[in-house]
Amino acid sequence: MKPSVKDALIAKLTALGDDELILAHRNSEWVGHGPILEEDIALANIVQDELGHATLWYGLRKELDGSDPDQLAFFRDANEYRCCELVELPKGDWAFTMLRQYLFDLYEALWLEAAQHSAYKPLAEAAQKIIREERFHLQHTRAWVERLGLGTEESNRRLQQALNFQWGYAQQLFVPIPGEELLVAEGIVPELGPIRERWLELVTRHLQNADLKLPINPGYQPTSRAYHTEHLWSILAEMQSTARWEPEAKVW
Amino acid sequence: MKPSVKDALIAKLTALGDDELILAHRNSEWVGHGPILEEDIALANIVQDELGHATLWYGLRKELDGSDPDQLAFFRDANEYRCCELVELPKGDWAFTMLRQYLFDLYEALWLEAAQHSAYKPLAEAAQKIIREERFHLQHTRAWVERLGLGTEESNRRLQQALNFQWGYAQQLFVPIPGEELLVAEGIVPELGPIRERWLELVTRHLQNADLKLPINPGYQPTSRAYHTEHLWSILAEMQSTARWEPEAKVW
Amino acid sequence: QERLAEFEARIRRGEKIEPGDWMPEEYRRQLIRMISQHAHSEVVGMLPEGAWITRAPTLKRKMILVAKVQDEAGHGQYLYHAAETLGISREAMLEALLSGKAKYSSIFNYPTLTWADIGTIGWLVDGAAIKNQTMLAQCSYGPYSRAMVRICAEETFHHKQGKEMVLLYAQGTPKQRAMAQDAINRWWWPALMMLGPHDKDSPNTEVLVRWGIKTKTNDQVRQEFINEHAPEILAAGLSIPDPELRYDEKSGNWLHGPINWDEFWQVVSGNGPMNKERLEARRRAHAEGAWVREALEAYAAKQKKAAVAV
Amino acid sequence: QERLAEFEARIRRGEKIEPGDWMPEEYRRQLIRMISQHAHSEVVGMLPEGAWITRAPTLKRKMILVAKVQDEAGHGQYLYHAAETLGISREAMLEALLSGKAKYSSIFNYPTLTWADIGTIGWLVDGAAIKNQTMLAQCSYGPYSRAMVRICAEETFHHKQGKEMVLLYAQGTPKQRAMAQDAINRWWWPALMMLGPHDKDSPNTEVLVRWGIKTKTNDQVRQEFINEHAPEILAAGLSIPDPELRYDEKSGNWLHGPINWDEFWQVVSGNGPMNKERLEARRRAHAEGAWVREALEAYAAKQKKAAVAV
Repeated sequence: MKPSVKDALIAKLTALGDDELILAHRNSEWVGHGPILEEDIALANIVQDELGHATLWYGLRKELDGSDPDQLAFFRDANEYRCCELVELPKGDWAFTMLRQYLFDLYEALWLEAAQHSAYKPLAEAAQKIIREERFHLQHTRAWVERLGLGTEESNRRLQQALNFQWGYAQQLFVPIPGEELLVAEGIVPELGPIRERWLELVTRHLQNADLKLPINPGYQPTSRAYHTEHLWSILAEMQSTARWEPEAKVW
Repeated sequence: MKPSVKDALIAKLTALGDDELILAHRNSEWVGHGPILEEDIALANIVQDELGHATLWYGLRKELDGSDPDQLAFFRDANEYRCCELVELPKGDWAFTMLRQYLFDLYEALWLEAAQHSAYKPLAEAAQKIIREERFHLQHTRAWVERLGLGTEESNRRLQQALNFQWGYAQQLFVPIPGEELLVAEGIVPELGPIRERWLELVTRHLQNADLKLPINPGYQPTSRAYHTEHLWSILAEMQSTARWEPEAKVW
Repeated sequence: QERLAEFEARIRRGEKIEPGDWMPEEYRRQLIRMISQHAHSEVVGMLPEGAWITRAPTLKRKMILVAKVQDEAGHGQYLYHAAETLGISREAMLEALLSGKAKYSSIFNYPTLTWADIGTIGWLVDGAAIKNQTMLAQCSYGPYSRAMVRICAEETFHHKQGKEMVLLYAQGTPKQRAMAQDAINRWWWPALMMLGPHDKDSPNTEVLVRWGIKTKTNDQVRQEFINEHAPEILAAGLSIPDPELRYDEKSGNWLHGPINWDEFWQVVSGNGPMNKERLEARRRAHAEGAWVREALEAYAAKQKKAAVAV
Repeated sequence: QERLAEFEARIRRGEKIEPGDWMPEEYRRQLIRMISQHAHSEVVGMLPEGAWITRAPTLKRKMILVAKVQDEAGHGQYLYHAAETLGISREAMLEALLSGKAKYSSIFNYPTLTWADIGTIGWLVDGAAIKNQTMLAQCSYGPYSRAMVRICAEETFHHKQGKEMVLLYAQGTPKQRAMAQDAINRWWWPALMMLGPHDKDSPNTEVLVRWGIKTKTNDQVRQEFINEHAPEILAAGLSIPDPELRYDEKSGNWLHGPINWDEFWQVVSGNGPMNKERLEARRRAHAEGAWVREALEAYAAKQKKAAVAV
């Protein structure tokens, strides 16, 4: 692999892992506080899968540059993280969480489907391994969007409000990282453009069927994963607090 | 000063400073989010005074053992903190914050009044210096308790709920620290018993005048400042995040 | 009278009582009380541990902890189902929890202050729970007994993981060791207490034993717990905060000093360190979830109507 | 017509217009727009900095930051009062802010990502604000002019503190230096933009200058800002993220490269990084404070009634 391609792949894997880790963090804030016991279970399941995916992407990075996944997760500063801003937003209410999860799950499922054919075999295998989990999440959150959209006036209003807030942020999922074109050229990762088109089509149809309106003004659309929301610093202060409390620890 | 007395005084000054620092932290979470602009100003004022008091108490400790106040604040772990649990509780709604502040301010004003006569001159001087500020806070929060208690049904309900939650915790303000009896014997700090009696009398009268009922079952009454609520770890993770991010810094 | 005799004979023969079978009202009442308390304990028990998911120190530990808390939610679910077979609804049980009428295990009214508490809860609290649950797996009521078998298997796994963590930290850096010791100091006594008052202060025990709901008394179960855990803690190089604890050659038991029952009753009657916060957290989750549950009902009703219309 | 001529003559003579005086409707309209925008900017401006009070690295810095944010609340208060003298209520102004109709300074729609942002906001953002406010202290409307004099004095203090911080970190450890540079990189362009569009794209400027509300154009104020700050930043060993920036010997000015006005208009029209979060935070504070304001009114009404009864 050419060094420039390798660097881009390392950056891409980091972004993939960071998205999963931070989203898992936000979702895990619900555990024990869900609206129904069954949803505590379902969301805990999603969190585990997301942590599994983060571990997998960081693991692929490790094969390339030897970096330790736990070091990446617990000793990197906010400005070195490459998650998108969508996953950093506070968990909000149940509508906010379910909508974010749906928008993300659909993007991820489509991306993984395409990534199964990656020319980089470890990535193709990873995608094949986790696509089934992702389809299961998607089914779950897709159903929630429908239920809340078509439930009561209140639930529709909350979901619509979440959509208005998140729509611009969600577009960042389709912004390539610097150097991603190299990876696309080598067939290592799928091109984001066609995935976005398909995503837009499916999301639009599902949201409209659930009585929701796509916002006319999408609002802020982040264009670089180098910048973050004001929340990331606090997320990491909490998330890394135990690990950094005793950096001398050899094992946890 | 006998070493045992000095140790007790160091511990007492630490507890005094920790209460102010953590309470200031909780109050500062309101800044920019208050119900009226004027209250943002008033609460910011209280926060500044509390930080000033914390600095003063840590400063007195420094005279005794040379410890650096910023090190105490930003590099001590939760289990070494000696604040009471009342100040750690999340800020809650405006009724919760104002009631806590009132209960604390009255305790502090009474304590400072008595401490003005301390046999340890630096402490007596400190008490004389800050008692006026404290009386001003007390006036402010006392008025809020009256307004919310006698305002609407809603405000009375919220204030009563805050009282039911806080009453047991507030009693910890009057639990002596280990060795405090040595300080009382030397006339360095006032005895807490009589302060508590006076506090109870004034609080009871004011709360009853504001149409509130003292809870029949006070609930949990913490008896040691060695233990804390589950919140303190997170408070410190946030509060110490910048300082600990660059422990090599010589100056901030 | 005749039915009662037959019922007690079945129990003596070791038969399981099943949902449709006749049973004395008191048997039903005691079981509902115990099973719903047990279910509530699982649900409330998610809180002290759940709060540390966001602060776990490694990806692996984070994943293990989420899985554990998820298991607890699952246990809550089985147990609510088991109680429902006795003719009480989940709503009624939740209502009793939120109003403060129903109890849950006193142990969850203590705070989790450091990461070592997560290991310690797994080792000591789940360890104590398992002793109790292994006994209840023999219980005369079929659905409860079967739920216990399943739960025990999972708890045993949590217990192993918890023990592994504490042993690791006991061998770790000085800060890790101190953290582990501090956690043992705080959880040892509450773990002993969670197994319930001494037999002489436990008025329900006799009838529970007679009807095969319990097959051992609180003190017996507690002794088993201590006999297993005390030597392991000491072997790990950690100390136990009971100066009177000693091994008794004659009986083969580890004998403990006096338990602070005053603290126990305070916690049971609502004055433990975390009673208010735990109930408040459950109430808030329930209240904030109300619109979600309403939306689900409304959606289901619309779907039904649409289905009928077709 | 005659009145207008007299009004403009007063302004030419350098007299201040006071609340009771006659003024053209457009003068009143422009002032209400400017002063209320300015007030909103102070209030919204509390948010990006206020979030760092809980994370300040020393007790002294924490205290300074609280004091600064408090000053901003105070400035908001004076400015709302100044606007009220023109016949608009604070409620109406707040309503316009919360509904998204009224604007506030675009700069507060950028996030504060590290502690160095606090110093940088003090140095660059307050620095730019001061240039504008010093000019407005000469303004023809008395209450606005006097508010500006008072505010300027306090802002100058904040500016000094901010500059001191950034200079300190520029001399600090490598991590501190990097943090300071990163903050300058992120705030430089927004600070230039906050002084408003180029004169040719600023339709209000002409009438504002004629009526003595503004005495300088946006580009003039921006040039003053750059001339002061660019050499200081460079002298601190930090770089400025404008490759075309250069000192022009002839004019004595520091000339900047092209400004990304597209970004500016995006932010102004609601699409900046933090527009949604800022408005959301203000709305939430307002909504959650509703019961408090109602209680105050109810209490005041009861007091009044009691007073009458006596």
